[in-house]
Amino acid sequence: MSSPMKVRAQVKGDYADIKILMSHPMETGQRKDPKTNQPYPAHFIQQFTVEVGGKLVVQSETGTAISTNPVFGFKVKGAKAGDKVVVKWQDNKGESRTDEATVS
Amino acid sequence: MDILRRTVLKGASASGVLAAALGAGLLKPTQALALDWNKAAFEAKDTPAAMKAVGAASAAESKDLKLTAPDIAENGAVVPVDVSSGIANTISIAVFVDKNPYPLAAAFNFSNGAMADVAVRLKMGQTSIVRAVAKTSDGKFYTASKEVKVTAGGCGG
Amino acid sequence: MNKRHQFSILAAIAATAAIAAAPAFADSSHRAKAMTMMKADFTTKGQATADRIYEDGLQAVCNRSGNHPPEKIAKQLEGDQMATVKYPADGKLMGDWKAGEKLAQSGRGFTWNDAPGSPAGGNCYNCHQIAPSESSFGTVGPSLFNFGKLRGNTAENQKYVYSKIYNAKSYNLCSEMPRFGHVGALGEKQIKDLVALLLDPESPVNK
Amino acid sequence: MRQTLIAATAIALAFAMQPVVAQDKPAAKPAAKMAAKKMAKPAVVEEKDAATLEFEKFRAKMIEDGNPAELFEAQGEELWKTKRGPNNVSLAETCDLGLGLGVVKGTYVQMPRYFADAGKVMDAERRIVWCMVEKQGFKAADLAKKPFAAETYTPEQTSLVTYVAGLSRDMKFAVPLKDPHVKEVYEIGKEVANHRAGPYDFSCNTCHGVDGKRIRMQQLPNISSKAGATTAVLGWPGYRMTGNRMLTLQWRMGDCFRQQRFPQPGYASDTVTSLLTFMTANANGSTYTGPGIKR
Repeated sequence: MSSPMKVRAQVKGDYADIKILMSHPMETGQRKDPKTNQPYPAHFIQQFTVEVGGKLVVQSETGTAISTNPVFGFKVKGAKAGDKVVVKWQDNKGESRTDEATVS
Repeated sequence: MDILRRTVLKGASASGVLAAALGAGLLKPTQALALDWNKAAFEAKDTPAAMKAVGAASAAESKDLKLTAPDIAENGAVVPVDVSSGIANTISIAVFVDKNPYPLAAAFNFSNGAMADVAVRLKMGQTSIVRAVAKTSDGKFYTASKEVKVTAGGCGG
Repeated sequence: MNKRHQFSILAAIAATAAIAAAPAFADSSHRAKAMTMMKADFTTKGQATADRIYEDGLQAVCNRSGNHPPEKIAKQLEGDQMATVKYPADGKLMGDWKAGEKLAQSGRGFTWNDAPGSPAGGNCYNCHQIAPSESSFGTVGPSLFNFGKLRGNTAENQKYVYSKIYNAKSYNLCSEMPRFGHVGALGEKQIKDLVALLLDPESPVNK
Repeated sequence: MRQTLIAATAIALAFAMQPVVAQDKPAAKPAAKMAAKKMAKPAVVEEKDAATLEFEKFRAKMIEDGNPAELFEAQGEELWKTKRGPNNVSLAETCDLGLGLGVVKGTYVQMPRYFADAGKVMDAERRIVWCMVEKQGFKAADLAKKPFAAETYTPEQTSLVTYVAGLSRDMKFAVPLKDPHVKEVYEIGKEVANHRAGPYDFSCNTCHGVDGKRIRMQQLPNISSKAGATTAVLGWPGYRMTGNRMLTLQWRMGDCFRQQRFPQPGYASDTVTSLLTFMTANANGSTYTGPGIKR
């Protein structure tokens, strides 16, 4: 199964800096296995959302050009220490994952 | 999603509606992701077609849309790109790599205090223009771009 | 193996023995321990056989002199190395610079994950600036940009470049540059192509 | 034979004196050589600096924004604290990393060090593997079978090293060189770095023995200097962008030997430990910045 994400959220002045590390192969479907010459099947995150304090702040759709083990950074105004950050992703195989962190 | 001319949920066109629904506990977490991935945009083979598929066929160059990326990427598999919009009421940002087989890399919608400022890491097969497109709440599109060189590597690290 | 080459190895082995016994080398015990350790720790993988960690005569001399053997000895041994250079039978030293450029780009060859017998690359850009179109070049060796333009495409220079690539140690005993021809990494045609890359007036190196 | 003896004697005698500086001896005229240098040198230096600075700047940014290595740190922490192996014990309760049982913080920057229970100088990864074998009961041969990460596989010891290393972030390297065991291994490591052999006559020092050189665009740290050794050991264990793998210094040493056209060094062997002792001790006093990101 998928490994946990790592979510960091820190108040910096009037906004919270949110960094998200996801554990995912982000396979493009174009790379070939050198042994069989067959392409590795595409396997990549297509969508994710970020909620802070119960409110949706970012929605995203992603393609195969996002690097393996994706890293994203966002800034959210009005978020305060203690707010819960929830990140969810879903990939093209229908797998999904949800992880949480707290704004510090 | 706005920039992808998508609705997050059937019948709920604005992200605020979704947020409200989530806040009210009407949706299970997985449902928030139950939208269609914009296949047409992500499988478009050149940037004009991909931009068209996200509804951004005509976008004006803007200095207030800042795209930060290395002049030379140390590794094309991981190219850090920041996009930050100083254009008022920016609600969405999309990122394209012109020379990738599928140029559209990602699109983001911002709401509830999220600033139009995103950091991503991209795969680039070769030296190419990296392009950002921003959409404002009144439906206008702006663009900024930068060339990133992708070079042959050495042995170490 | 020709006589002179044989001589150089013998000389080096004898020299090695003499040095090992010389008290002037205070760190020889660490060196000896390092050798014993490496012999125990390295194993064959792919074409990289375990015996590769043993020195040949030239390596032994360079290793024991901090790469600075006494000049007189260096000269003599350089002469032995020069004698290993085999020039093409047809006397032509210039090949195809385009093939040379391709070869210069490749850093493959002789590692444990290169297929045994697969052609080795020239490894040139790893260490040298060459054609201006390639901006990703190393600086371990000197820049070779405009090499032919500055030095001239003379018969003498063709011979110099050919022999330098064939066996760099014939000019500088403990040079960092491999002995590409001598160890069989590059064949006659390939070295000719590299000579052309550096000296052909049509090569981008000299534009 | 007479000639052989003369040569040998001459070398032996000369070695007792000051070494003669070997000069490059080009066949071309010196004037032409100087012209060539004038043409090309400034451009080389300038470009190297620009590219290197650019890489460093964006690497620093990537570490700041989020290094995928952190994903492996988290996995390593769980492995460290969980009872595992045939003996069903955790490393947290059984593995002494040199500062006492239960202490992880600050241990990475003080290895390699001498471990009396093993009678060996060991680097961090070797020590962890030793503990997995001796304390948890895993089989050494199993751990050495696939010791380095592939694209879809990360060995447990890799995540463990990454976790241990993360807990020495912002601390200074302090390999205990005063310990005669460590000093001895350091001196041996210095000789390993010097040893030229193989089809290309390469040693570690061919690429890493002087300052300011580059292979392609990659800067080559001089591992004999403090600054160079620091560059060489910083950022390990590292998340390699090529192949998206978490890799350790054990892997790095092996891959250097591969490119040196050497045979394969044993995993967690004395040879690798000696080199790591030499390099890390040369970096003593510099601050370790934690698991890094690599090309």
